[in-house]
Amino acid sequence: MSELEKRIIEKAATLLAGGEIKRVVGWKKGEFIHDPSPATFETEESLKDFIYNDFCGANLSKYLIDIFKREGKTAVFLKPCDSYSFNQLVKEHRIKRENVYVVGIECHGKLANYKVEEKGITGITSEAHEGENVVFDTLYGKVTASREEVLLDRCLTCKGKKHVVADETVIINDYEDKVSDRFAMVRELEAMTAEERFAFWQGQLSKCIRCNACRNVCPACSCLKCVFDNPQSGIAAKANDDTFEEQLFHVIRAFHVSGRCTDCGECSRVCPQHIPLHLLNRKFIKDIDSLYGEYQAGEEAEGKTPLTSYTESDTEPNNVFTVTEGK
Amino acid sequence: MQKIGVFICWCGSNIAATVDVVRVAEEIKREPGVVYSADYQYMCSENGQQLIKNAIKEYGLTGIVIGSCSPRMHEATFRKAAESVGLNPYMVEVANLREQVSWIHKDKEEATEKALILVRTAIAKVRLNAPLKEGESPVVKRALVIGGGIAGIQAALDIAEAGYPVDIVEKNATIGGRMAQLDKTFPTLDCSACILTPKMVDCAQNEKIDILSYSEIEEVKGYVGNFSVKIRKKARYVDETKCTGCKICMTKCPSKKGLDEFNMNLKTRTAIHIPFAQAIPNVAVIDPEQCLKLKTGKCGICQKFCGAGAIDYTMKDSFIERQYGAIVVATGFKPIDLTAFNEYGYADNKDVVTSLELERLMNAAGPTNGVLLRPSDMTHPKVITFIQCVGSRDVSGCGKPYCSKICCMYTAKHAMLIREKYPDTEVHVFYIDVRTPGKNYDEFYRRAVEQYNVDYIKGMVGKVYNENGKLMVQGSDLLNNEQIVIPSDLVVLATAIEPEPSVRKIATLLTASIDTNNFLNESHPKLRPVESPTAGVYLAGVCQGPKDIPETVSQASACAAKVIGLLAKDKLKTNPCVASSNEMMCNGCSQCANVCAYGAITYVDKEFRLGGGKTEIRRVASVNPAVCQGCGACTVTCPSGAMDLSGFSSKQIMSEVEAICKK
Amino acid sequence: MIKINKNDINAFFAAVAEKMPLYLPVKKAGETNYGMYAEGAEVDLTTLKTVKSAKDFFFPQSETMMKFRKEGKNIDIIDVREDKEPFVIFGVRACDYKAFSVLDNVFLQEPVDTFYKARRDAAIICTLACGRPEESCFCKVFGIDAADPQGDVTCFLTENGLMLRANTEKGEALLSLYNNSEKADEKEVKAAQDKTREIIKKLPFSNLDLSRFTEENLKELFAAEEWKELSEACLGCGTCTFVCPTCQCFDIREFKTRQGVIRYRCWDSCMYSDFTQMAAANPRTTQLQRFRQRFMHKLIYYPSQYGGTYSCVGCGRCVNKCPQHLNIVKVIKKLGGKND
Amino acid sequence: MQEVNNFTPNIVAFCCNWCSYAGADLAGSSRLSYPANVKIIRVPCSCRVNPMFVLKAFQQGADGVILCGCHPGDCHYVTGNYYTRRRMSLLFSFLNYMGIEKERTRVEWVSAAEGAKFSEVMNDFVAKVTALGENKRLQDLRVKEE
Amino acid sequence: MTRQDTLENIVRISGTDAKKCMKCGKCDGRCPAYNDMDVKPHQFVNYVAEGKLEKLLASHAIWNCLSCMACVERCPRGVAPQGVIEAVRDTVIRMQGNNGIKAEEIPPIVDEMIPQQLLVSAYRKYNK
Repeated sequence: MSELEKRIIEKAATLLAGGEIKRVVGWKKGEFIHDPSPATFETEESLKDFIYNDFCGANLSKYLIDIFKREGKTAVFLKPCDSYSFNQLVKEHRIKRENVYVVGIECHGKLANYKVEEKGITGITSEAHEGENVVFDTLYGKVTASREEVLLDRCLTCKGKKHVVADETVIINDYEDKVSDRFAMVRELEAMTAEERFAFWQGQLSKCIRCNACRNVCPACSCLKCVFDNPQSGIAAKANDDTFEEQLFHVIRAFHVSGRCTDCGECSRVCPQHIPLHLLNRKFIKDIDSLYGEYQAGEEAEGKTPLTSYTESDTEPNNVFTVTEGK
Repeated sequence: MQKIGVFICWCGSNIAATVDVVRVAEEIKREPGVVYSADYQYMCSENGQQLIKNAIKEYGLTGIVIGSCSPRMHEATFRKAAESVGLNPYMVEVANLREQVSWIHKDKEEATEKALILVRTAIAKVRLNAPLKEGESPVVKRALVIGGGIAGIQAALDIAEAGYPVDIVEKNATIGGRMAQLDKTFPTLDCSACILTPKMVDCAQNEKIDILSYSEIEEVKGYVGNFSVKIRKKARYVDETKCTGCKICMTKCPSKKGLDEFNMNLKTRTAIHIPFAQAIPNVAVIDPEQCLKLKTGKCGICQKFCGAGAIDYTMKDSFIERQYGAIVVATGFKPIDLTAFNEYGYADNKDVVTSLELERLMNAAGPTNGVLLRPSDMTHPKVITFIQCVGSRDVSGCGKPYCSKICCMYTAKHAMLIREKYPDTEVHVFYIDVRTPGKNYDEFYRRAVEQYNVDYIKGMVGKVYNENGKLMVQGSDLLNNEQIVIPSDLVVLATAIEPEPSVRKIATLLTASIDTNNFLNESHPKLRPVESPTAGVYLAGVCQGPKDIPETVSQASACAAKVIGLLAKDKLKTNPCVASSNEMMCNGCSQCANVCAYGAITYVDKEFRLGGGKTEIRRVASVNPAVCQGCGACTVTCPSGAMDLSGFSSKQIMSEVEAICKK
Repeated sequence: MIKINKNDINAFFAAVAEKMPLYLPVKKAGETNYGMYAEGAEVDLTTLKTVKSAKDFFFPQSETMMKFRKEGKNIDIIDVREDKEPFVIFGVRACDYKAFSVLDNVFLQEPVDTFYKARRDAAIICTLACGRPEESCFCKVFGIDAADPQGDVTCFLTENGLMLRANTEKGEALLSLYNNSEKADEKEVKAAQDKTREIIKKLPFSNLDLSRFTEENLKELFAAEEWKELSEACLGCGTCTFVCPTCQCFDIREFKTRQGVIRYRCWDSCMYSDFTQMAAANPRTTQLQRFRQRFMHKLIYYPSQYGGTYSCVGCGRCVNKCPQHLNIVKVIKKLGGKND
Repeated sequence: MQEVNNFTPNIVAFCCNWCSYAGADLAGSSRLSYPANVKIIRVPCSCRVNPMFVLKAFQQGADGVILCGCHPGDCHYVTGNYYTRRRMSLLFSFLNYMGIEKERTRVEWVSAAEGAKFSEVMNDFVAKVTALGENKRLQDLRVKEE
Repeated sequence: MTRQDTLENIVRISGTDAKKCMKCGKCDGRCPAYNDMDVKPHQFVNYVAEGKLEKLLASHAIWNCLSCMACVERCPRGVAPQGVIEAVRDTVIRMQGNNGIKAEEIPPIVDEMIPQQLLVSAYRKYNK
């Protein structure tokens, strides 16, 4: 057990013992160390299954939409990037801030299970970060992989180690924010011809199986009833028939979360076909930044989003390409 | 299943010459849901309408489509016809076969095909139409006027004249506003007080008008016809009902060093004071920042001397809540702050004054009793230089980008009055442009130049500096292409005006929209210039844009006419094509309220049944149909599609799209 | 048994593809799924599990059932069923092959699903023995031998090449399309099978205990407290159902076209909140109920209906793909553990 | 040699009731023609146009979609078209990013007095979309069935 | 460089949109070097707006401007007359060819007390 994990479990125990906090939302051990699931813990005893390691990529914010309504106060452990989602949900009145006690916890990048698997690393018993590498202890011996190769895509362009909301934090090591250009791939796509871009997205999105994992995990996609599930909406659809995905589902989804997407990257993490869905959202984010000024959803718990505000001198839609094509 | 009737109009030969109307009517009969289809020469004629009415009755039509001219033309006509035989008027759709087909296409085949598509599109929509009923809301027959300047006074008088009660809420201790501070008015040069004070007195005496002076708006709820407004009556420390306005307190008050705001701080006043001789109400007020009794607890002289026993040092702010049917905003203006214009030396030289200060210096009731003396040494200035456009038309960020509109005229007025009264005075005016549109305005300005020999210099002042007691005004003379320096005794700055800052808060309370310069937006710049986009809120005077007294008064009267028109109704009909939120799908995320220009959306916590006998309280949007104007901005902002617009529902529009795409 | 040298495998595929459509695991945009063999396709026989299973061939994610053509006020119904030409599926693993029989139970019983049957009859199935089963595999639990799958043809991929064994007449006919083969060395195949079986023995999930999942225990298991904990993190997405080779639920929907309406069926997921939507609502209102339904169906309802066959083949796709790492293994362990 | 383009695109035009629909009416009463394949849908304000409608049109086989509204600052509903402007800017840029030809989408501000502009805009838009050919990338193939 | 290029270059260097000028003359009113100038500050802006390149290039006033920036500072329209003057000066100097002070000649003649801005403007002015 790492020092950080120990401290977090201690924190959870203290909170539960305090009486005011009725439950703690965290991660629960699975069969291995690489398959933790989000879970609530109501007793100190149950904390024996609590786990926090680099496979705990799941963003717990969205669970709070339901959990905060339960009786008593709920504590939640949020990684820095999760805190943006939480804040955005508070802004949209989906979570009552006063019902939740937020513990900000340290994160130094989470691992992508499939990338680890693809490297043939199995039988993992423990893992630890060592500089630019991750070292795995496996049943078959020690294996080292570079962080670049096994980290989740979103962690390769980390937003920073700051919690935008936290009642307290559990942080042992202050990692330096790694500055990287999260729009690099968007730019690369922008630089292609329309035909190439279409081919790229056609290739990616034709893999889509419409399992809705991206939608259901997304903290911004928290509608009580999604338009795609609602026969009254006129665009309801269940199947990935023909070219439906790229035409409607993913475009509408990206549009609906535009200005609200905090770029938490859960959509790409959960996609069973590993479609780089975050590149869709990032296009909106990049355009918003360049057209209407830098904006980070979830940074503030109040105020309007770029799509619910305007200035009189906004760019005209027909001229928008010169700005947004990144040329 | 709807029973739809289709009526194709020939419009004489207007449509029939290009569209095969008979074929359209015939082919449309085969459309599912269509039980009747006919063509006729003039559907909008008496006979045409009768045809429609008969068909509705005979076939029990549940919806009708008229293929005719633009719905902007005759939609209302056909709706009325339908309504007269019991079909809901919103079950009528118009396919525009004239403006969009016959008038722009020549080929008959092509035009007929397009006509068919447009009619089918209208059928697709009407299939999803639902009967809509105009809502009704009662009207409270009382108006509120915010601001007691000339705009507010005029509006209140006009409304009261029509027999409706009006409240004027004025934040100062007296009504009268800026106009009360002025000396003479252009272009007639009559005395401002002489024309204003009778109106102030009228207000006080009119039993329909209630003047709430020294009061501010605290909270506004409700909507057109039904506003509920909470008003804060600030503690005056003088009982209005008892004070007789005898002014003994003012002679006795030991605290005499207060700055007299009414005289633009050019004079001092006592802590207890009546702002000016003709104040309405003619009741004293104590400045709590200055009063010794209130600050230190020691004094109490005024109370001792007040024969009426009106002084009450324990007075607290009080609140009253009243209902109104309409609200007029007339909050007025103030000159801008000049700290960003230090090149004119306003802060450093007493003899550099703003135009409003000059008004007081020239006013018989002002600090110099009407004798023009310069503030520094109380001598008569021999050379006076006016600088125009100080802070107006300035996009550098220091001033205001707009033209303040009144400065050219009042500067001409000042120059003329000075030359008239003191012919030995030399008067120069630096100007960029002289703008004098208006009846008798240019003539007025020309008189200043031709008759009074005022020296107008086309150019701008670069700096004003003090040299041996003289104000050296250095500027350009563009016509002579030279730089000149005018040693002056008094410099007058035609300072830009801006909306009174408190208008921001008022706009927020009223959910009335405001522009980047803090001027309130009108509903339409040309056609609805006195109405705020927020229904039931009207705009008078400079709060809406720079304007002079005649314009202000006309706008105030226009407001009054609008208010009277509203209050004359017992009930308001509301447009039924408004947004509504499906509470079962609403996330309560507040995005829709963010884009609503009318403040029509509020949020309520509502209890919902879940399965198994459980309930849940959720925050959901609620649209006030009386306030909603039906633009639909909220419907697109709503990601779950909970928000929809009656008459233009998402399903209707999508079915139109589908029909069009069928080709 | 014949052998095709490593370098000739593509030639074999080409020969087959010339006669009939050949589907096999192909890598596209980074992921391996079944795809049509074509010049330049990136055939991937080493990836153990395609993301989507092979069930798509018989029970595609969406398929048109009939069309309605509107002409004025008339509606014509158009039957879109047609005779299916033979086609080949190559590279089906033992688990996926077993899954076909799970589907057969459902779709081929009376009334026969003609859409399914037409495809099933037209297919020639070439299975591929697993070389290196993975941590998430647990087919052994369901009595499947990953080293010796059946089908019309069974294939073994070794270092030297591809060994093929025809099991049926269809299989014989297929192999006869290629004549550049040699005789296979049975020993080599046997060695490979032994190696695979050795690995399987050591896999962490190979010895799951299913003994408690019987009809007698239905009520007790249904009422078990553990479901709350098991389902807590479930997002209600359909990933597990859509990658599952045995999930067979579908919805029937309609789509408007220019001429009329297409009625099609598409996969549905019991995890969705609008699954089995009825006039009032989904009878299973909570995610716990929906989650429980899926696993109770796989482990109890289905077996009790179809002679003890479980509706799970241990392919482990859900183990790999669940976004929150919930899966049937955790369910079996948690609820099966009560036996001890 | 110039290829002769016989393709006639299908264009959906969303027009706000207060300015652009009136502008279209003026184009009509001034007999300023534009191609018959432009079909207008009347909406109260351009801000009523949901991106879903635009995509629905493309899905159903429209070859071009154009939105017309009051000039910014002249919106009958004060601020409606400002939101339209942002929404459509982002949507169009996004569709372009997905590889959809940018000439297929357009927003134009047409006042009630600009009948001539309405006609010019439509002529120009139709010409541009005609040059692009059929919308293949956003169309749902099922829509056309045979 | 064509005449048009030169003009455009001046506009580019000046960073000023001459059309924004409302011809108020405030720049003239403030200019300390006004009386020595044959072409007045407002005229520079006007000449650019009207494309009178020859008048600009022939002006002697470009050598009188002190670069005190008073005109820029006080312009209500965000126009920079000094920017135009500077741009014309640069253009004239560039037209004269490469005859500026060399980098290595600079250190000995720099007085550290001189404001940077004055230094730069002096170099531009006197390095022909």
